[in-house]
Amino acid sequence: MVIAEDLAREQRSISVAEFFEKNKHLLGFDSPTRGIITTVKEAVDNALDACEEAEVLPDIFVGVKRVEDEVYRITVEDNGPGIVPENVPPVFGKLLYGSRFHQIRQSRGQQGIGISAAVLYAQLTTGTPARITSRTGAKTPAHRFEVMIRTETNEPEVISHEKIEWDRTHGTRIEIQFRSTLAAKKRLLDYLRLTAIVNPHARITADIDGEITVFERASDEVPPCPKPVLPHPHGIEFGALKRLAAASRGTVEEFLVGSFSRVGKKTAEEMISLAGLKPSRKANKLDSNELKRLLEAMQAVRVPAPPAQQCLSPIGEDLICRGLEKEIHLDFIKARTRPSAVYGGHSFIVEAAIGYGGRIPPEGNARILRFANRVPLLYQQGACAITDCVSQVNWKNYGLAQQGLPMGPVLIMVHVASTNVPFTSESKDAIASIPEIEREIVLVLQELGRELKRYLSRREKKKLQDDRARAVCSIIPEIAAKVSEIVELPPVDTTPIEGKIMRKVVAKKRTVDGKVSIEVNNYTGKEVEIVIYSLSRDTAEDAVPRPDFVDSIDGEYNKVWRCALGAGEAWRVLYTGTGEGTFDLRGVDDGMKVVVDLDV
Amino acid sequence: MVIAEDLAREQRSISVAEFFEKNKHLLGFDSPTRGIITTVKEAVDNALDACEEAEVLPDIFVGVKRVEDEVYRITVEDNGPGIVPENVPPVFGKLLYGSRFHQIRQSRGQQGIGISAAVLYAQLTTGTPARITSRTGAKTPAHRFEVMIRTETNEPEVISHEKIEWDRTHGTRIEIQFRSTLAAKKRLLDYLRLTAIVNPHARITADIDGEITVFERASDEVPPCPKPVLPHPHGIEFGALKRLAAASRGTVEEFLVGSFSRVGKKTAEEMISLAGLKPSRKANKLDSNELKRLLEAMQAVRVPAPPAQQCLSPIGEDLICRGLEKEIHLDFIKARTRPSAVYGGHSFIVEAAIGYGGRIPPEGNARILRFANRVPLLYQQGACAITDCVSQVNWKNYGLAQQGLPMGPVLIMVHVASTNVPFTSESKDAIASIPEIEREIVLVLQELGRELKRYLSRREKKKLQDDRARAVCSIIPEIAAKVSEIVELPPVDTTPIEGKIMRKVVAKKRTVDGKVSIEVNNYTGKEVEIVIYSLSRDTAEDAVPRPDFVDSIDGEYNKVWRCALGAGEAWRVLYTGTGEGTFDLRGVDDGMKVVVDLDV
Amino acid sequence: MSREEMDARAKERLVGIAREWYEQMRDGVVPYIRLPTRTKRNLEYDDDSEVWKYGDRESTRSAATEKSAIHLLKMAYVIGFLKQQLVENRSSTLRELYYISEGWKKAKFAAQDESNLLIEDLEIITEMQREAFHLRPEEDGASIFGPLRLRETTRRGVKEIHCQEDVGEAGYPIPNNVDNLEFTDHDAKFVIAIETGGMYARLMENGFDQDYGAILVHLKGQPARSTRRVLRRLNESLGLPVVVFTDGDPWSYRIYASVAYGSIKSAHISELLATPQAQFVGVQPSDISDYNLPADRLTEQDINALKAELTDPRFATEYWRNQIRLQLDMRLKSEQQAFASRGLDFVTKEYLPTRLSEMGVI
Amino acid sequence: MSREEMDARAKERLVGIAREWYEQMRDGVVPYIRLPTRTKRNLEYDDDSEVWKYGDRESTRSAATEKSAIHLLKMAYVIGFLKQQLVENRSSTLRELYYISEGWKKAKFAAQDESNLLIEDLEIITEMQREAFHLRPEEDGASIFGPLRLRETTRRGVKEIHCQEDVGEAGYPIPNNVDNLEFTDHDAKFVIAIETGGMYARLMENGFDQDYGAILVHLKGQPARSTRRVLRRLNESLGLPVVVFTDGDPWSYRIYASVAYGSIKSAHISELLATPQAQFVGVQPSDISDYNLPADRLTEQDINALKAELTDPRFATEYWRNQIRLQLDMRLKSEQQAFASRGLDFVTKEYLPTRLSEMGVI
Repeated sequence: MVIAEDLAREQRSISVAEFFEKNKHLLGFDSPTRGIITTVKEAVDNALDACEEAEVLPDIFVGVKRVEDEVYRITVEDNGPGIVPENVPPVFGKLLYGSRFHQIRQSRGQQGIGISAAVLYAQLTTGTPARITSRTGAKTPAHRFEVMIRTETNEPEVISHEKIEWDRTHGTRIEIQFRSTLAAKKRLLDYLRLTAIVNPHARITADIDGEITVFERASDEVPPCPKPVLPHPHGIEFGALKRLAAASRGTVEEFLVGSFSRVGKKTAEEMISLAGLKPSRKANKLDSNELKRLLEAMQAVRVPAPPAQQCLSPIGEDLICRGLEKEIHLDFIKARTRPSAVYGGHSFIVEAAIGYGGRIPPEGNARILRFANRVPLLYQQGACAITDCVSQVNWKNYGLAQQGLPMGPVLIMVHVASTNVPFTSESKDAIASIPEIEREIVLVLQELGRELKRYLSRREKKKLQDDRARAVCSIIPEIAAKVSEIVELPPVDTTPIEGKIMRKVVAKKRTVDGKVSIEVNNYTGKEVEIVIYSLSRDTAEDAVPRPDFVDSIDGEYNKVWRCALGAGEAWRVLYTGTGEGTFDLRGVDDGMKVVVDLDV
Repeated sequence: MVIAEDLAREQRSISVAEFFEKNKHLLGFDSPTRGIITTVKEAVDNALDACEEAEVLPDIFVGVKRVEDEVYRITVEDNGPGIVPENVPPVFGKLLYGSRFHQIRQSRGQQGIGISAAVLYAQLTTGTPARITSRTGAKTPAHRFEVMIRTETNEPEVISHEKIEWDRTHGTRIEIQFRSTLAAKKRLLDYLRLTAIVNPHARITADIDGEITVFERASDEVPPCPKPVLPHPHGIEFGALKRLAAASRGTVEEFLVGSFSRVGKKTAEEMISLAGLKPSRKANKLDSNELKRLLEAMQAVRVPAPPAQQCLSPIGEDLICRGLEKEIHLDFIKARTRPSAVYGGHSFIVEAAIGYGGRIPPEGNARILRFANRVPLLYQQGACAITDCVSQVNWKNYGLAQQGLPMGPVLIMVHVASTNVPFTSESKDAIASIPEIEREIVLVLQELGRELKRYLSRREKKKLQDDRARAVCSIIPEIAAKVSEIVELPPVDTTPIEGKIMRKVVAKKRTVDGKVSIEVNNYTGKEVEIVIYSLSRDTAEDAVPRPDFVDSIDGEYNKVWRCALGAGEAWRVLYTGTGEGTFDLRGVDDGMKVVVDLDV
Repeated sequence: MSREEMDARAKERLVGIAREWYEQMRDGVVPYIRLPTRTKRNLEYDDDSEVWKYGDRESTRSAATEKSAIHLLKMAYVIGFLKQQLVENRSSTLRELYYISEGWKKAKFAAQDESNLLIEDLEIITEMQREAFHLRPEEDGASIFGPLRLRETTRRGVKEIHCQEDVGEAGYPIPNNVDNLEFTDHDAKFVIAIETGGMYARLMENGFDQDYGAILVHLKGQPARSTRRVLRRLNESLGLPVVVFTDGDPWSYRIYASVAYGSIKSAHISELLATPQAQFVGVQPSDISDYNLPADRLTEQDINALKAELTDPRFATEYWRNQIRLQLDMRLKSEQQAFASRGLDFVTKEYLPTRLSEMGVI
Repeated sequence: MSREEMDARAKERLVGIAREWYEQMRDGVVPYIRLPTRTKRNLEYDDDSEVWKYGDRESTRSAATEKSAIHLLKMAYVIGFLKQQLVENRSSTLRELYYISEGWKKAKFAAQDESNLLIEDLEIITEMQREAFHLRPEEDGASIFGPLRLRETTRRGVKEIHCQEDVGEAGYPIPNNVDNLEFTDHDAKFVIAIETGGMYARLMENGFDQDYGAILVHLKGQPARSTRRVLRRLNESLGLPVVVFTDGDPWSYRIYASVAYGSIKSAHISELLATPQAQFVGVQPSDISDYNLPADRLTEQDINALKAELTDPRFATEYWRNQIRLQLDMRLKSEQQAFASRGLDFVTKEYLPTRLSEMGVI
């Protein structure tokens, strides 16, 4: 008993701030270098989310500046809606405080942890407060706060608060100081570039210790802000149902229709009767057993998938391509957005793109770009379901080398958008392996693989054809020369053969025994409309077919035939004559025709 | 402005229970199957910790019983010190409540999350409360509680509380109900077996749906309970220092000596003078700049490593071997406990063992057993620094095949004990890659690799020698036969040669021209003490050397010589005689000698 | 036919190919050539000549692809060279031809194989043998030992040679061009063609040729064209039975098949090269078990070769199918010298007399 | 020495080995045998005989290890067999020996190589050649064409043969056992040993033997022992200069070296096999550039072989070092028939006359 009481004296409550201070790595602050990237990421995520909610085209400034030896000041400023002064301290000075946690919709930040964790770690390494400037509109002044977090209680501590002049009419600016290094500068720029790719409506300006980089917009349309939806009956667990029911005031039917998405009166009745309940019962009076029956009934009844259109905001195939092409030079790019799907009651959409050639290094593994809810995933590529899916696809089928990952000048981009992205850890580096999501990723990659294969084989075929035709046209004349030498006859003309092989239109004129024949062969794959001119002293009065037009010039006759020749067709005219004069074919590009006068 | 206010209305605080309810996977409750294992693990961890603190030999019961279709009741009962009634509700009904979070010492549980998370997920899937029975001593009654967690506030809700009779004089029993399956039964037993291996002082009895398995103790000694220590000055960050200083009442010097481990008066003076402060200053009056200087000085001054002996409790080489041998049949086992080391101010000790042969499957990858603070790590083997270190070691140097991991009938066990084990996520499945820890793991594995190599090459050498000697002794007689046939002479005796090759003691007697010679060669690697007996009618009066003893029996003389023969040495006696009679050698095992009488 | 007539015909046929191309090109046709498909599936048994020949499957090589165009160009150059050689009454080896192509730029051969195949194409098209183009094969001729007298017309005059009396222990070496060979007399009952030198020497040492009136022919592995032509002529013009004695493995059965039925590569001249009456002595798979011969396990390649033989029309007899299946069951193969394990005389005193009298040869 | 004397000596020496082992075992010593180390590093130039022989490095094989014990057991069985063969006046091939070992249980050979090496060991120990044990080599003998008359004692009597007049176009084939050969007359100025059949035929067609009084010897690649012995005897007993004409690559230089200096494998009988006066004609690396011959790039193996030759005592002359270094610089190799790229007569009308007169041979 003494022991238990001794032990009891040690027991106490732990604040969530203490918890995360001790477990830095869980939120992505495991090293000072990484701390900078995580901080920028959290601030930029919030800025983009805020702009999206306010339907503003984001214009974001990111600054990283050394202030003393190993201390850097990180600044992120946006033109978003701003934050009302009362909310500034908790938003930045309290972990687990936010607007999106209880909402079912796609957003970048969700838990209300990220930015306040950055504030927490900044004060841990430098002891300085975070400085936040925010203005909610032209008619109100800007407010500047200095905020810290009381670790023991996870409550904000306002160090200072003043109203100031600010040239922005609305927006938020956060400045925090970090003990860190700039070793990850390249990675930071990569992160911003990738962010620009999946947020083509955003302009991001970075000033990394004086070096300015601007990522311009690829689109001027603000993407629609995802709207929160009610929970889907298939995604609810018993505890949550119990809680919802307890909070309800109405009947079971009203409760079902009012608290869940995709449940209408009819569906609700079906569920209630299946659960063996009276529709008139008050939901908050149901006991555990009744609730269990109701839950089972809710799972059993067919309900349409959640309204993904409303709560998700995929980037879209066109904007993905534009975003990628803006930042990376490519020979080929194709994007696909899959239909929305569901796992455990959560909607999600997978989008992906594949790029080939251009400036992608031709050696080594494919470059894989991973995104979740428009946020790039930079770390733990090996532990991510996306990487795993890329390896699962048999890329050899699609013309790529593969050793685990596909190889060669290939870029694979995958974006998972969901009301609840399942990360493997709170540092949000990698997507957990959820069969439903993996299935969608593999499917979209296979679709894109087929597109890539089509591109590669078109490219290959065209190259082969050109090579072959060129080679043949340089060899056949040599055969002709050698053969002519062996048979001891004059060299034979090979231009018609070349035309044939080069898939051209070949026109030949030959005169034998006072009969002129002109023959035109269309060896191309398309119909051509041609005009044949033969200028000579021959009148060609007996020509079959007759010329469409004959013009007499200084005793010579310009005979003109027109005809449409289908692919592979031949046309021929025969008339009495000497065969002298000139002869030509028009209506076809010079590169597409061969005209041979065997009488010359 | 309208927007910001709209948004502000949505802002609110999130309870940590809500956070973890939504992020199940972070704590290891991502699937119902896994939920059972995680729950058992958390409860057993607590039971072992409590017994250790109370210095009781743990006797733990684990029960998993199906109560209805997909619902299982999990029971874990221990003989620990029990929990005082006032503390039962928060310990089981509040996340982030515990005794060990603020203590710097090795313990299994630390965050005060595990068991209450189990209660949270149980109520989420079945809506039923957890039932806890606890008694703190023979003189007090047992208390039984039914507890739930109010998710919105993360506060315990006591459903019922009664005093009851209980046959245990002290201990705790928790029963919770889970919607789950028993698919992971094997894994659960594996977990318990592994737990038994690293807690050789514990008895664990498992009743999985009626099937009883008992893991007996390998040791009756209670390991010493690690004692909390003060933070080490090299492991402190600015924010924490600021907080500690603010809470201090004394001078800087008193503060340093009293709040940090390994800081004596002299060390404190050195730090204060390096920081340019007056020793008489009150610690809570230091400003940020002064604290920064102090922190730098604390890092600069040499301070001994933290007192690992006190706060850590490694298993020890002997008990590791006993624990492993008890559960797994092995031909070879070797364990190593490294000296304690430090990362970021946290003490840690790496222990490891390597086993070979026995019942380990001879094909495939080595079996890797990972432990942290005496807790087995079951999931995410691929993401764990231990696995990574095992792959880093070049096992080919030590006689094992290797494809990433070593291959063959090998078992590798690694235990990391620390005041703060750096897990990659809160589900505590994998150790993060910390260079200091990885270095120690690689070193200990290399040490063990060398031991393994010694064992393998000894084994190989012995096998080769035996093979060779056996083969030679079966071939030489054939050579002798063939050669004798070719030269057309009587077959030659080859037993002496065999003795030589088999590394035996060879004694030969041969009589030529009335002189008997006995020659003994010690072809073994060791000194032997031998006795030579020659019983014949020869008196051997002129023997050189003279017999040590001659016995006359019925007209025959038994001549006895004794001598010590070093490895490779020969002994010889010569005397006049006929060479008839018998002859023998004693003092050497029959298997180690060859006696050849060439006169017979 | 006189040498001059033969040369004139060869020249005419070669130039004929070029003439055809000339006309094709003059008519605006991409030049091409048609050849029988040279695969196992296009082998057909010709009842008249009792040999396997190419069937009706043909493939066309048209200069419409780079590869085929280059092939035709090379053929044109070779035709030009051979025409010249015939005019000048010179000769050369295939290897020399290969080196001569050095100066032909695009028409240069990349490897010896290529020029060999091209010459075979020309043989097929012209229905003449390469010797008619004055091309000397470089293959090793085999040796003959036995009661046979022959007359060879050489560049240095006509030689009369008896293959026991006028030769050393190595026997009479068969020249490359057997058109210059004439058999004048013999005292033999049959011809035995032997795969390995060791067995050839064993039969000679043991006096097998004398005891049984045998002409020993050492094939030296896969027999050269000249050796196969000699065997055919010994069979045809002297009316001597021919038997073939090889190792007991799939590759050796192919040696027998090339003697008896002709090879796929030379199916166009099977009538000249093949000896349809030739019989297989052994080593038969059944000998391996009957005589308990030392044997090696079949390799993967051996097994595949045996399986291929099961689909080869030349092995489509009950005898061969049984033997091959037996071997596939046993998974063993033996060499002919493996008979030595039963004593050095076993093969000449026991095995061959028994086997040859079973076969009705002696 | 008469055949009977030779046989008696061979038997005595073989049994002598067994006798030594018998005595070793009788004395309680694990039986062993000493042999010179058969590596390049243990080759030494012998001033008296002007050939390369094994030096003083020796290795001991003692039955103290399983491998060596088995080796000695096999050797004992082989000695027993050879003794028997000599007593019965029989002979056999190495391959037959290999099959005969079938019945020897533990002493059975695992592969032909093993029995070959063992026979070489016995040659070294007894200082006699395998022919003395009545072992017939199975290697292909080479051919001779030229103004040479010889007498061969065969099992079927004594034959007199002139190597231009009494032979066909394939020439006279060298028998396995050249002890039975005697040169009776000749009208030659020198002997030219040629690596490839194509070049041998080219020289014959172009009448090189007649024009220059040359005996043509076709080596057929790496020359057999019998061929090397014939070359040595042509040089020694007839006093004819011997020149060697091969391809221009490292493997061909080894052919020359084995003719001139003996090979590592047979250094124990270099005195009988090597022709120290033999000179190398070509293809020299310098010929490749001087005549702009068609050439192939050296492979990795070629380069390694050339580098090995730079450390080979047999190539330790300034001439060879320069040529090999030149070749390593050029990274090219050519075949002898590559001369055909300059016309079919170039080699006999230009290259050889120039080169041979430079060398002082004609």
